[in-house]
Amino acid sequence: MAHVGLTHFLILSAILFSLGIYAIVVRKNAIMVMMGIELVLNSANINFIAFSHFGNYGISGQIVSLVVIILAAAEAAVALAIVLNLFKTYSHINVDEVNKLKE
Amino acid sequence: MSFPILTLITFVPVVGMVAILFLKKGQDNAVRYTALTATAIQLVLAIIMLFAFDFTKAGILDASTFQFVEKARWITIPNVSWIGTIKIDYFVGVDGLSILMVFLSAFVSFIATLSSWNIKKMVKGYFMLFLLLDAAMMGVFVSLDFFLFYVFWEIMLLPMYFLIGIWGGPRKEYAAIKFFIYTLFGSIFILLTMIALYFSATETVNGIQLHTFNLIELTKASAYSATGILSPQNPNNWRMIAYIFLFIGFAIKIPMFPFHTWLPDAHVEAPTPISVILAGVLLKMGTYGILRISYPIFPEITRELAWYIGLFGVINIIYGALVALAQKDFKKLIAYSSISHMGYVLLGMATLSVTGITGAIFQMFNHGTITAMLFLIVGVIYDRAHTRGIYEFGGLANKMPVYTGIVTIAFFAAIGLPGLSGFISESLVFIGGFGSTVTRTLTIVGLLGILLGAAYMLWTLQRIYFGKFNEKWSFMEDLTPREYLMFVPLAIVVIYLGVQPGLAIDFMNTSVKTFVHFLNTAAF
Amino acid sequence: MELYDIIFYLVALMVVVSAAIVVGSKNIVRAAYSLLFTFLGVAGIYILLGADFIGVTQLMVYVGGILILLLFGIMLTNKVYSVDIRRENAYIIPSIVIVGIFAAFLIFVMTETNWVTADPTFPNTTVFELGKTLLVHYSIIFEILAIVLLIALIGAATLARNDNKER
Amino acid sequence: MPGSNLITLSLIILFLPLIGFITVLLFGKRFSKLYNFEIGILSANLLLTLYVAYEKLFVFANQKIAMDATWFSFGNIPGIGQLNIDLGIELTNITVMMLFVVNLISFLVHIYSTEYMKGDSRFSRYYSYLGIFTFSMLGIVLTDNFLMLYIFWELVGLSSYLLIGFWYEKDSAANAGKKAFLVNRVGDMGMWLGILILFTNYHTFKFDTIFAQIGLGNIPFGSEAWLTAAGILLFMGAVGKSAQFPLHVWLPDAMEGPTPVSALIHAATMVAAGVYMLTKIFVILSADALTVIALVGAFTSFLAASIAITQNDIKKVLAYSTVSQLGYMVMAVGVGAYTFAFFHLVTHAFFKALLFLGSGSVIHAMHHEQDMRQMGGLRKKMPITYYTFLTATLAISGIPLFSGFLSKDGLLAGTYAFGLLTGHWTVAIFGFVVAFMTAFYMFRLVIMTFHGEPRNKEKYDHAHETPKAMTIPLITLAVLSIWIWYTPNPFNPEAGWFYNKMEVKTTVVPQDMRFNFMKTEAPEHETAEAEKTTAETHETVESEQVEGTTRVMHSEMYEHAMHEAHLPTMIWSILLAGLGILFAYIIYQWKKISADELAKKWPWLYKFSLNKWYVDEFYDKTFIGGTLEFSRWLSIFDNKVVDGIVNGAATLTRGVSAVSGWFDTYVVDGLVNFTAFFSGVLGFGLKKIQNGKVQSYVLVVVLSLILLFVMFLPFF
Repeated sequence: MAHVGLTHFLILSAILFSLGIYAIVVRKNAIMVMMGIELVLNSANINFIAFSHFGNYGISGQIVSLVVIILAAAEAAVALAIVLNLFKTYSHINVDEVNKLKE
Repeated sequence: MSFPILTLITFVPVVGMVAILFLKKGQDNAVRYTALTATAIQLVLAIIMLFAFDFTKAGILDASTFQFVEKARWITIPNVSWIGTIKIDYFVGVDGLSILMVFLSAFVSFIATLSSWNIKKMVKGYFMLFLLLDAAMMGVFVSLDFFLFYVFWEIMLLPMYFLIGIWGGPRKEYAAIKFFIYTLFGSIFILLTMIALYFSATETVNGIQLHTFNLIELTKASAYSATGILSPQNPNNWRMIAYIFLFIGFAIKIPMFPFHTWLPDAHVEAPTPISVILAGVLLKMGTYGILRISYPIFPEITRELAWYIGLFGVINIIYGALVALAQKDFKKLIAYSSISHMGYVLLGMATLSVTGITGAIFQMFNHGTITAMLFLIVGVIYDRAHTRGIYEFGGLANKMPVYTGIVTIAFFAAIGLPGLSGFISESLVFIGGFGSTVTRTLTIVGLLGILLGAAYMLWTLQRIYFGKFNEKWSFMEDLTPREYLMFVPLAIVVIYLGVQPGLAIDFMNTSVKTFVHFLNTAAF
Repeated sequence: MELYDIIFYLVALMVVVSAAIVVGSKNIVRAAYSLLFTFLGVAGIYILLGADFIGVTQLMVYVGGILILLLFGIMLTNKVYSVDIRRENAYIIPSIVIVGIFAAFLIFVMTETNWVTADPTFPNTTVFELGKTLLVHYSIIFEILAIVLLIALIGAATLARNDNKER
Repeated sequence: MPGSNLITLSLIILFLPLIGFITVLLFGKRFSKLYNFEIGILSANLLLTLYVAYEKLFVFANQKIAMDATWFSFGNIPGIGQLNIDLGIELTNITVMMLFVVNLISFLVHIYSTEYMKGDSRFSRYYSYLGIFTFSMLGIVLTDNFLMLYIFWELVGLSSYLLIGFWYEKDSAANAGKKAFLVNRVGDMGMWLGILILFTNYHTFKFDTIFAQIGLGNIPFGSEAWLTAAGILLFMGAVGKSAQFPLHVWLPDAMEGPTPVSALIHAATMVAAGVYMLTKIFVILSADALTVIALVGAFTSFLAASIAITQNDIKKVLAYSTVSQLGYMVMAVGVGAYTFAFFHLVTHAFFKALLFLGSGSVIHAMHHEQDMRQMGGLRKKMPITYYTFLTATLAISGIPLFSGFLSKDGLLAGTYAFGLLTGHWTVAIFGFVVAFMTAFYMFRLVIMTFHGEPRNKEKYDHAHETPKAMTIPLITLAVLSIWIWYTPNPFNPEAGWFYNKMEVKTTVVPQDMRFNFMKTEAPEHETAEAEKTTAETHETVESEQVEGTTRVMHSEMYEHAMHEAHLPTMIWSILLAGLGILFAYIIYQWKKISADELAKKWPWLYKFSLNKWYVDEFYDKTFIGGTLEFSRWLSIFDNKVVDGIVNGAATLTRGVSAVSGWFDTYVVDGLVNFTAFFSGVLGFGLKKIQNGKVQSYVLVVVLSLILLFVMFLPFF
């Protein structure tokens, strides 16, 4: 086994990404979907930082990931508010059954 | 050309339709009476035609012996680049083959209008479409120009589609679309043959040779140019293929096994009056088309394929009866019995003998009246009970004695009991069929039909009208005066033609004899 | 094998396992708690990558903020605490297959690509560098982020408020 | 024109009942007494018939009176010539005799029914049905062509259907009516085919023209097989209508109808129509066809008689007895003794109608109890019914001094002579065995019903002699069952006027297709003339000399054999009938031994025999036991196999139709639906992708990414 390098981190982020996607696709519960999104965001962050670390690009990657973290926080806040409203309207938060716009 | 009675009889319903168009929305009764008036005028005109009809004129092959002929140039497009001049005539006339059909469609339309009285949904639209259908049917039976025939044939599809699709039962959309597509499928074959015939044959008008749709000209071997695709001199089998195409087109309408599956669905879903029209008139258009178009234009192919036509006739008889025996839905049973009865028509046509073809045409007429009665009978209990399951009834005879009496007449007419019209036509078909060496074996097999027919009819009679009375239906009333008015004329015709069949046979006798002679001798 | 490697593998294992639990757990609360470990592990990864500030931020924002928010969401939206939430869509099998294939491709690409890398450097602290870069080079982004965050918070508050608009 | 008024009168006789039918059917509900109109019509008919019969038999004795009218015409068809479909009637001696029989019995049944059907909710309907039956039966009798024969043949089928199912609330009655109609249709199919063969060859339906053509050697399609086939197919009609094996199954069931109807239709007239038709077409039956007919008749008579022995329902016994006697007549036609077949038809009509009306009287008195085991001892309560019933029983058993003896003896002599001439003794043996069985079961019936002690005291106490409207018809018929009306010499039917009034017809089939005793040296010349006269007659009356006035049946050889057969037949038949009666008395009257052990021994026969079987010690146990076992076996055979074939055929047909229905729905229809289904699936699948769920969109994005990967894969 080689020395831990860029590839290892990338693989980790790939796994995390896939798991996140899986959660987004499969779960019905809106909060679970959100968790999947967080996983995806995290895996992206890992990528940014890993590249910036191994690519010797200085600090820029970290800044991007910082932005992502902040946006994630904002996203989580808004999304949870939406989920709460959904719950008020439907008394459940199953995303596949929320299809009023379709009809 | 004197009084344009055929134009009148064809377009009176259209006039009625326009009149209805100008009525206000709420005036349902006015709409109904307008439609009734239109069909009544049509019926009166048809009866006048019957009286004015000359028995000695044959028609069929000779334009001069057609009666009530009207002929006018309809569409003329001069000098189309590679086709030449296109000429389509408005050419109508009646002979022994069609006179009974004209009367039948006027008669059945009138009865169907009466039975439409309790259509409550979109009355105006219903009767407008109904009258359009009526006009188109009449047009098919009087056209002597292939193009005109085809136009009427297609026009008829449209109102039928809506009448089933809007006023039908639970699966109306399915039935309507099935009917429409199936028939349209057949029409394509007819269209192909029509165009092929058009380019193969010519007619001399004012000294100029023009391609023609004229059905009478097309029966003449001399009309075909040697190079035409359907020319008798063409060594290829194109004429055979064209014949089969045409036959398939008409067979779907008959409907002939294995093209019959649209019929039960359409019947079951259609409202009662539309079933009456469908079984009473529309099915006849298939066999009429074969007699009017396929037979005289391709007599040599007809002779060659007669056995197969008879074979399909017998299959229809036996198959329809067997399937009918297994039905639990009253209307479906009647629908299959129609298939069985149309088999007799095919068998009769296949004999190419005077008795057989007379029997076939007479059977067309009788089936029209008898099946109209049968569907009205189904309509009566469906109106009251809103179900058609054979097993759900029982013992209605005591509750509705007059109705049961009518049912007995209609059922026994369908079985072919002597004294009622069905017997004569079936017997003539059998006489003709056995007399012809081509169809002798087929006829022997076909005889099974009279046994099977009796079996399913009597069994149905027993299940619905005899046995223990089901208290569930104790609210059911006997016939209303309007229903009397529907049944009594039909019953009178059925009984009268059973006792005095000569009345109907005289109308077609001259024509049929000429026709049969031509079919058996024409050298193409 | 160096200590660095060992730590990486341990942390990576924790991340993957806990993330898998998040994804596959029947119980939403358990999923949320597993997510905590995922976030912790990711923070560890950041630190391993020499991004100590980001790691700490990750801990604070994710673990301290988002996760708590999520837990609030769970508490507020599930009538019964331990309700069985495993009510997936019908296409779980195709999803596993597709995502599996996707992951395989992803890993394949990651491993096969010939990345241009330099020797990594480990600065003592990144906070100073970050602060400087943020306020010098990316100041507009910084401001915009602040506004976005503000708007998001106000919006979230407005949305989540138990309003009686229809009075 | 001689006899033209007879034709007019015959037409009036024919159409009066039709008028009665229509009137009573349409207005019967409004005027409850209208049935009297129908009865009036029948009495008028009877009087007219008496006049016509007298005129025909004694004034125009040897002339045939006929009339034809064109029903409809096809005009002159090339290749065939003038094709007219004619209807017509003819009066021969046999015709008027039959006319009289039908009208008389119909009249008596009308009278009888006023009392029997009293209080029925559809009383008027009943009379209108009787009217249409009489009309159609008279049509069969009077016709001179096959088409009209077939038409009225079907119409009696209809009226029989209506009357059997008269109490249609009962499922058994409705079923029986349907069964009767359908079983008859099977026979009619064959008959119609036979008619088609003849029409195809001769382009006419008229009897005389067809017979004349065949007499000229112009046989159908020039083939002997076709002639034989035509004969057998026409016979199929008789098999159906006269309830011959294998189509006899409907007749016992037909007893579901009212009893007077059974008397009129299912005993005396309609079922005899088959035999009547056979006497009409006898001249074109070839030796092969006749052999078939004889065997079928013999077998039927035997089958039915052996079943009748085990029945307990009084009407069932009579029904099987009717089948059996009809088998006799058919058999007699088959062996060439068709005059005696007709003779027996007439005598049987009277005494069998009497038996049914008598049983109706009993049933009426016992309040619709039909089980003989509930009867007994009615002799004292119902003397008139008893003595008339006994007369009829003696007649059917073939006891001298009664009418049945004359005809039965004659036809048995016919079978005997047939045996002498051809060496085929099977038919004769069947005939004699059945004679014995007939006597046996008829006396069993009489004894169980009228003799002994009453078994059901309660019902017995309520029983009483029936009113005059019912007893007068019984007495009339009983009087007609005495020999004196037919011949002065009770031992020689040929000495009487009745036998001598029947026309003797000579067969017209080619010589080499005849039995040897029917062969004649000189070909008939009269036939050519006959053909000419029947060619084109519109509304005219014609009369002609009936052929063969010498009264020699078939040939001198046959006459000789008949004389030779006369004495042994008489001795044997009296002996056998006496033996049958003796058996019945021994078993049922004197009750020597109980048959309970037998019933226990064969429990599977138990339901047929129940516990009324008695065995006489003095007689051979095996003989009785063998007969019983055989009869039980035949009863099962009848129930399971013969009836089972009919039922099985129905089931099979239903099965086949279910299968073809399935085929229709799933295969034929399925092909059509598949096209629509395919495009539907396509649309459905595409629709699923656009479902508005973000999650599936994500999945699609992932999928697309995978595709992208795949596309770029070659660059790795």
